[in-house]
Amino acid sequence: MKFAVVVFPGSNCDRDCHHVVSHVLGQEADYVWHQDTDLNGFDAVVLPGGFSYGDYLRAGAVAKISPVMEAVAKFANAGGPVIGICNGFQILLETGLLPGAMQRNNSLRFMCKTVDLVCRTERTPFTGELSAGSRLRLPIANAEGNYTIDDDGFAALKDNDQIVFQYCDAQGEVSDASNPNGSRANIAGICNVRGNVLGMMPHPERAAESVLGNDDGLALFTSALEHLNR
Amino acid sequence: MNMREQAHEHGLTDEEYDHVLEVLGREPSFTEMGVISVMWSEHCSYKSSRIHLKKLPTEGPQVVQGPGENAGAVDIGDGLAAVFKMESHNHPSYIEPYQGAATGVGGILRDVFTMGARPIGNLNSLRFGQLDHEKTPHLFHGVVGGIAGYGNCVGVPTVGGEIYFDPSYNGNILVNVFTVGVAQKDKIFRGVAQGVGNPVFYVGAGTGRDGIHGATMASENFDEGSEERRPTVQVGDPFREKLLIEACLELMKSGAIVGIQDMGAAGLTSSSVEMADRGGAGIRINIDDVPMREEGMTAYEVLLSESQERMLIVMAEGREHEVGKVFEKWELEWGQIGVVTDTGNFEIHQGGELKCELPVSLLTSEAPVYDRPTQRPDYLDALKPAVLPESNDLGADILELLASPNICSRADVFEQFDHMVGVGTVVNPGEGDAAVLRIPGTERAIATSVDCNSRYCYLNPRLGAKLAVAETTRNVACTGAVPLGITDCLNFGDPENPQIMWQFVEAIEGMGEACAALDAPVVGGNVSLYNSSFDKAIYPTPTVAAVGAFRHTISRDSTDIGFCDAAFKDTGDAVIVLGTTDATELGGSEYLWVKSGELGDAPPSLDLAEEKRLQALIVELIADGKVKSAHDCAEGGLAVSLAESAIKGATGLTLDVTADSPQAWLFSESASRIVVSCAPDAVESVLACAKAADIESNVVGTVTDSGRLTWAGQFDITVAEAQQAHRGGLNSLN
Amino acid sequence: MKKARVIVGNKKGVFDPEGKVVHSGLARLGYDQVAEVKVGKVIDLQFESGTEDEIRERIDKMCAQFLVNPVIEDYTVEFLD
Amino acid sequence: MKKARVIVGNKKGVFDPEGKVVHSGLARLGYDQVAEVKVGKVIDLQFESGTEDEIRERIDKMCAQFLVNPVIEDYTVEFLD
Ligand SMILES: Nc1ncnc2c1ncn2[C@@H]1O[C@H](COP(=O)(O)OP(=O)(O)O)[C@@H](O)[C@H]1O
Ligand SMILES: [Mg+2]
Repeated sequence: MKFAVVVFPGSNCDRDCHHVVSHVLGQEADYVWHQDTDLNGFDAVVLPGGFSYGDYLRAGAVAKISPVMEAVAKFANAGGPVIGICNGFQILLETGLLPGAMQRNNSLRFMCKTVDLVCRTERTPFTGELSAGSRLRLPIANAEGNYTIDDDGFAALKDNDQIVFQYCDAQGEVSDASNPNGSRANIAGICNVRGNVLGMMPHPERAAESVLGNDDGLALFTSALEHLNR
Repeated sequence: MNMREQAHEHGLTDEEYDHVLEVLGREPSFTEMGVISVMWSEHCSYKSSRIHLKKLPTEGPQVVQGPGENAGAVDIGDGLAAVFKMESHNHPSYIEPYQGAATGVGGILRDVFTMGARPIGNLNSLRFGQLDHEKTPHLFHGVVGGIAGYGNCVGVPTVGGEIYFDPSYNGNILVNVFTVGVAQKDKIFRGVAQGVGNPVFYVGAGTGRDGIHGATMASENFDEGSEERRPTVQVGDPFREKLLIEACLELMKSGAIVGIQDMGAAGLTSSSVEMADRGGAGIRINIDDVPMREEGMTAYEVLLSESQERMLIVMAEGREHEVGKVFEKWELEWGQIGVVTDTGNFEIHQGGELKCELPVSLLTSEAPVYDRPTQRPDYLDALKPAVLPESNDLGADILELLASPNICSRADVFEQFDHMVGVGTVVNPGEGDAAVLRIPGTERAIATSVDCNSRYCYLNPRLGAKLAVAETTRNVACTGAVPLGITDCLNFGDPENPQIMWQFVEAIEGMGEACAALDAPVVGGNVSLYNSSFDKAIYPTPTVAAVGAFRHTISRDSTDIGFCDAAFKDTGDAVIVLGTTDATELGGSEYLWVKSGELGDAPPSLDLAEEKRLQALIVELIADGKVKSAHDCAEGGLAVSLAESAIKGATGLTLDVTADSPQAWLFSESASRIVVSCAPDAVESVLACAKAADIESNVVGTVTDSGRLTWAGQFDITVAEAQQAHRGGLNSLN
Repeated sequence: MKKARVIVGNKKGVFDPEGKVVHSGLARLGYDQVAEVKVGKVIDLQFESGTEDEIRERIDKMCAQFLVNPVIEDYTVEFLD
Repeated sequence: MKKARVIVGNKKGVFDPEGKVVHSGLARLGYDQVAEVKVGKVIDLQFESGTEDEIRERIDKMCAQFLVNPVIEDYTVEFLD
């Protein structure tokens, strides 16, 4: 299977995602430059984290006007699996491929640490191997991870089974105390209605090898592979 | 103002100006004066330190690049080199902590990637005034924010560091930043201008009037006194730096680069002069071709500007077009601004006029060198020996130490740093004595740490500097890596004060001795002098950063993982102290300071041969999978080291040991000690290895699941309260 | 040359974390007469040509496309001289 | 209730990387009539009491202490109604 790793000028998790897909998952991965307009031949698209344009104006705002995003939208609308991680999630929100918006963490600080998550749905291409209700630990690293959506939008997320990950505590409790940044309903990741586009703030690629002390994130990549092979 | 007065305004002494006249045979122009003054500044010329820096050992079979280039490099195996350097940004960070620290990070990254190495880790070493000083919160948050803002955006993980709070830094904070990168050992780039006729390129961000030498303010060209022309603080743009890293690494692959160097202090001037000097060449630059972002800049301003995110590149003739191709792609500015010549001169044109023509040698080898007078400081005679403070509750003392600002958890800080980007961080900040970074796509891993206890250096600069080298390399060894080399940042007061100069010389000599004994050559460094205000100098602070490499592949897939962190692991494991505890060694200790506000009269002693054996021992024990954790014993002594390993492992600990004075045993800061834990059936073997290495070793206790730290008859506290104390030590800054 | 100023702020009802932190920072410094704080962005644009009406129209487009996130932000435009 | 607006921007000559990125973003979208972009912050403060003069004085203090970094930024104050 062939994964596209989209590279914006300031992306900095592009190489990490490429490494996991090629060296850990053993699949083909190619970088796609933000000026490119063609995603033909790819089976899945990764929008990696980083500071695509220095997070100036708003995280993801400048990336959204990159030529490649039209191709990503086309790919997504055709049902192709797309995962946006961290800044990639922010870009998906900016482009409207996913609903809602990101604000600064309520601490106003950048926050890098490993957090507990609960998976709410296995229907996305990236969560097939995780059952709803299963828990995992993944690192977050962002300054704007405070997910915001209005009441109607939130109701729609729930009705359409679009909430994929929520922050929880070590006991699996989703509460204010286990909310690291002020996100509405502890949301850490959501998908589109169809389920093929996933955006999440935690970094599965940073937790995909045992040598790093955590390989909980590998399940997202193996799920995608499983999904594509089906 | 006549030229001699100009020279004074620019900080030159009469003798220095006379020397200029003599070599030049004429008066310099105003632009030339600016160039000479920055190149002859302490920062660029190392005039007070140069003769002493020569005493440091810089060679060894592992050294790929020693001092003299933008960064040093050591061989880490498999054809790879670790390229690293440390630099200070003390003064700018005091004026504007966020931007000062941010641009410090930017500068040190450029020093490393200019060598062709992709940066894989940053460290920082920070010194602030006392916690309750009115300026401390602002400076602290600004500096931490600036390091985070820059490092996180460029995508280089900040994997470790150290922070001390002490009144000696109330008026002069220290911000030392370090970067390590990895390159193919046979593909290292150097800052050299060679090949007459080769074109010189400027790449990166445009030049503005940032950070131009303060001397310009008083100079006559600026008598209009217009607000707009005032030099301004440098503002970093980490996004542009990230583009610059990628663009430079991409252009390097072309094979068309002859030499490359970043524009750091004294910007375009020092980069082009240093490159010409290394190449034994001259260089001609046309200011009109320099990309600029402000209007009407004079040659003087352009030459002295310290705008950030800029590099100078000498290309092979005929390959010019490759620069534009790469730098357009990365949306950076670039321009062909000059050419390498055979005149030996630094030649600057603007608007068809020759603005500056100075022999490169005048700016480099002819720069002044001073053997400044030294005198043993008076304060040393007034020091009083340490007296063990009164205590009736050792448990409370341990909690107090764990919460002390110099010991407590730095999680509030390193959680603001992206320490995981790059999927290389194996041992994260707060987990071990040094950061462990594996290099993705290879079988290699390195460990790196930075350290300096400046209280020790104040009490005895020579021994203090030795202890700094010993501790930093020991930290690296405690992860299982073999220390290969160090870089330093020598932060001292005013070198024109003989007592300060004495500290400086003593520290360098001590550092050199330790590096030689521990086989950790100095491959680069930085000197920051004049860290004093109102006649009060900082403690002598020779910060040391070490890099080591693992001889074997590390993994977590077997019991033989090949590396270590500091956390206790399993109930029933034995806790062993390697090394000798001298209960009288309380001088300079955190315990003495916290309990009595005293310093004592001497730091702990150090036997370098023993230290060397200890480091070899721990590396062997870890490589053979005999120990499960290793934590060196530093500030706070065994009490803190043992408690931290229990906190990190979320285990309990029961001590069972006899000591003449339990209090002194707990809090002495004797050097060359490591706390390890191992499975019960490995104890014999660990003790035997220690014996063979001629290192004292003692089983002192057992890892438990009781959630308590106990020593019968001495103390009994819970790990939860210990952890709370440790975690909350910096709360008052929030 | 015309200079326009775009003031971007959070929509009514959208929580403003930065405003909240600034507000409590001010309170901590003793400024307790402040009832509310909102923090937003100001984008100053210098135009080479165009009448105010043309420019305003252009700015509306820029905001819709790029400068403003309509999910949480709104904006106002004014001209400076 | 009085509402004051503080506009904070980088001092003249201080580099504004954000303005630069926004500028090139606009150019990429085809808005090539824009000569310059500067991005700053706007802080809207609602005061419970005080005359404009008193408030202005208070704001100057707040800015010096907290809201503005005097080394690289400057600010202006206006009143809204
Ligand atoms: N400024 C900093 N930036 C990042 N990490 C830091 C910083 N200061 C301390 N740390 C990390 O916090 C942990 C504790 O630091 P320290 O108490 O100095 O360790 P040690 O006593 O083992 O030398 C280490 O992992 C260190 O790397
Ligand atoms: Mg330390």
